[in-house]
Amino acid sequence: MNPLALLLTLSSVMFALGLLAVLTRRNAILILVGIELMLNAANINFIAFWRYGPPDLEMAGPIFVLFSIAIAAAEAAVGLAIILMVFRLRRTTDLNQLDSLHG
Amino acid sequence: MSKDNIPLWSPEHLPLLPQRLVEMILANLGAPEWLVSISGFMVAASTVLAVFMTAFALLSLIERKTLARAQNRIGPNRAGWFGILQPVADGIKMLTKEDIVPARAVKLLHLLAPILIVLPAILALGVIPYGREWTPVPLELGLLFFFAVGSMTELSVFMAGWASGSKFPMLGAMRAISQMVSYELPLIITALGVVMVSGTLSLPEIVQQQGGGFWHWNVCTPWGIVAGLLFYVCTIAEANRCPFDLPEGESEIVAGHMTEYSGFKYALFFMGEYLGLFAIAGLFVTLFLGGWQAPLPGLGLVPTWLWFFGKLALVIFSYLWIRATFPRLRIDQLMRFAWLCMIPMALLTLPAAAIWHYMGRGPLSWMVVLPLVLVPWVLVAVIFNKRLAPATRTYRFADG
Amino acid sequence: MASLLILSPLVLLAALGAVWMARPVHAALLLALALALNAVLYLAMGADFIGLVQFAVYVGAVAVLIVFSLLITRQSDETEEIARRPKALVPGLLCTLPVLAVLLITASKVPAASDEAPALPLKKLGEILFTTHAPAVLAVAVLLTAVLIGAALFARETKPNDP
Amino acid sequence: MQPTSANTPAQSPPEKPGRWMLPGLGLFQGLAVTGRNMVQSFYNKERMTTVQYPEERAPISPNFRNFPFLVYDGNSIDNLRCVACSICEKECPPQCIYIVLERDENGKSLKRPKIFDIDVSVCMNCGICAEVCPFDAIYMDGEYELATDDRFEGLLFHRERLAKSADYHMKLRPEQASEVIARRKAEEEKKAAAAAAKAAKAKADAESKKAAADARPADEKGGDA
Repeated sequence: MNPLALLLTLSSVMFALGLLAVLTRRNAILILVGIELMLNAANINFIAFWRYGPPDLEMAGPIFVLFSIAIAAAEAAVGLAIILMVFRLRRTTDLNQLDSLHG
Repeated sequence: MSKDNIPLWSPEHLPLLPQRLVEMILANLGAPEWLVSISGFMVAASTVLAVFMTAFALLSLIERKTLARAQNRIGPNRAGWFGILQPVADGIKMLTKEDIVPARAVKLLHLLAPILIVLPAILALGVIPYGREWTPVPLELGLLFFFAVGSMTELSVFMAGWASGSKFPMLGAMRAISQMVSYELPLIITALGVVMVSGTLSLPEIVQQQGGGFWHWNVCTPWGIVAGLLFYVCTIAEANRCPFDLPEGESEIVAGHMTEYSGFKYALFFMGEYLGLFAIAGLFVTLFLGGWQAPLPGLGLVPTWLWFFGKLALVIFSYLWIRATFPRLRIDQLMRFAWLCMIPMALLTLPAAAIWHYMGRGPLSWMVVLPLVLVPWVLVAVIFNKRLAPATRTYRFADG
Repeated sequence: MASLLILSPLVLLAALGAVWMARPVHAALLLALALALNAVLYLAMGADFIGLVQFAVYVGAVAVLIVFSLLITRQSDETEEIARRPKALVPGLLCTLPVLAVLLITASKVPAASDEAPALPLKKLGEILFTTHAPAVLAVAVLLTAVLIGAALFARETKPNDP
Repeated sequence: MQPTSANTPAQSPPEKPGRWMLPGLGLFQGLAVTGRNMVQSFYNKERMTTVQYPEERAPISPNFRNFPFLVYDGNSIDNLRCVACSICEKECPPQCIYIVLERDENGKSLKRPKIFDIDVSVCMNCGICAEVCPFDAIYMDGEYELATDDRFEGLLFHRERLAKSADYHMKLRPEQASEVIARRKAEEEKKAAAAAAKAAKAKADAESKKAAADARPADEKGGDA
């Protein structure tokens, strides 16, 4: 079993787990956990193709992963700030109860 | 670095002696190659651990004696000759104390937290260059490894606080984390200045570039004075030392996140704190005080690791001195000082270092960079001193 | 190759734990473990700079941030059985399984891996980053400062008198 | 060496807050103070406030009082000054003194306490017994090393344990003891004088009575002869 295939299965299962978390969790913060997992799965793919894929001198994979890590950190920060504001207004982070727009 | 032509007994290679002895013995016994290298590495790691465990024991005694001397008293002198066995006594006390785990505690995390506090400190100690020949792990990304591992302590502090179940540790943990996070920022920014000037992340390389006399050290540069001072203050905050020792402020919240620990786990916390102190002070010496470089060029005879440990002793003595003098900061003063005063100054050192570097590092660059750095420093100090310093209170009855 | 075989099940276990755990703080801590093992995976693959950055940023900052917000919103103690209730699980699985199937099929058709390990020279990485990708780095810098100030403003306790 | 606070150098009075000082200098002044302490603690002897307890003992202050003790004159425990009048037993606020008067076989009081117990775990060292004792028999002790390992019997001091000689009292509290001695001597003389006067008066009565007696038989002899 070549390592590239192994890594791709790993990242796809991780992506699926992240998606499952996002879909089934009620607590907003744990949805962020799911998003982090999905982002990490994508990063694994980049590094797997950089390491085992066709050689490229431009190091596109690692550079892309650097940007993705920075943006994931920024996204987590803003997401949590928004969740804190929502919690301060509605006293809950349970997404099912945040349904004032349902009309 | 071929091992055969280096004399075995030269003082410079003294710390490497056990490692090379074991490798030589195993090689003679015909052990496989990977076993020799692994055992050599294990022995190298254990020498570092042995050195810093004895340093930890000694420091706990020296700290109490220096604090005592600063308060006109003598300090522990009962256990052994001049109190030299006091660490042994403390160790026995810690080991024999009952290890109570609160009922509401999450057992696994409660056990894991002290381990995860000592682990990063020891990992960080492995990366610092102690002598010209003695760098336990000469990583090419030494500094990044140091900060990556160092930032793990926040998670273990949280685990310690949350797993103890009760509110005090949780509050202590939150205060400790917010302090460590907000002081890690200026720490990394000032270290970035050094990386920018020396152009590499590997610590032995940074020390190599500070060779020659002490005027080559990073601290003797216009931006280096400011960056060094900021880094020094951040090391005090990062190691939770005196003016910033809010997390385990005895008078406020019992013992912060360490409240529900007793016996050996409590000793592990202190070992983690002290080893972390050695690691971060070692990094300060490496980045700004020229690591194992001799202060004057002519001192070739003295083994280089003596210079490193001499400087480390001086820096740690200054921590003790500061602990004997300054009161503890409140959480809001601490936060305001970090965000409104330290981070702007730390950000300022980066352009200063760049200008200094690209103006040829000569006296001209000194004249340009020094005012660029000192003027905002005094401005920030004067402006913030008004809002930072507590207002002078007027007492109605007590004579103020 | 051997290290990958050891590490990948561990990463998956930690990720599964992060998804499945009832208590939110356990899930967050297991996420931190999954991210740390992920960093070790990068180191095992030779991308040491990326591994250390991942460790510093994710385990050092993001995991602490998530756990901190769990504390602040006082969700850390309520157990949340949602992950186990079939009413939520079935639609979730219905969506994820086809995605998983597609990914696994493509993963199996991938060509043989080339075995020579490319290096990650730090200086070259720095040059590339700040020459060809300079605009992208500046954009990310602006984004991060905006996020720093924005998040601080969002989370600030709005005193009753000012907006 | 009296460990009062006089030997630490008098702190300079804090300057008026108005005087502007470059921020940050205050830090170094603080460091200078502790630095001076650190350096001088090695050679400046009267700075050091530490008393190595078991070897050296800090002298107790004059009116330090701990649990009471009974005074006896001379050197044997029998001539205790205490006459078991148990005024102190009645006056003691926590009632921790227990006295039993010694009586001889036919019930006559011997003006000596057979049992004199003080429960030290109850006594609060208030010194009221020493104040109310009319016979200067009980005073407050200065001994503080009274640790025992048994909580009940060990803390119930009996007569033998409480009794201490008058010169111990003189050594413990010289001026109070000398005052007591002087007062007792004065009373002795007054009593002796009174006794002498009484004796003289008694003798005088005796003679007058005898004289009267001699005179009376003379009348009877005169009458029936």
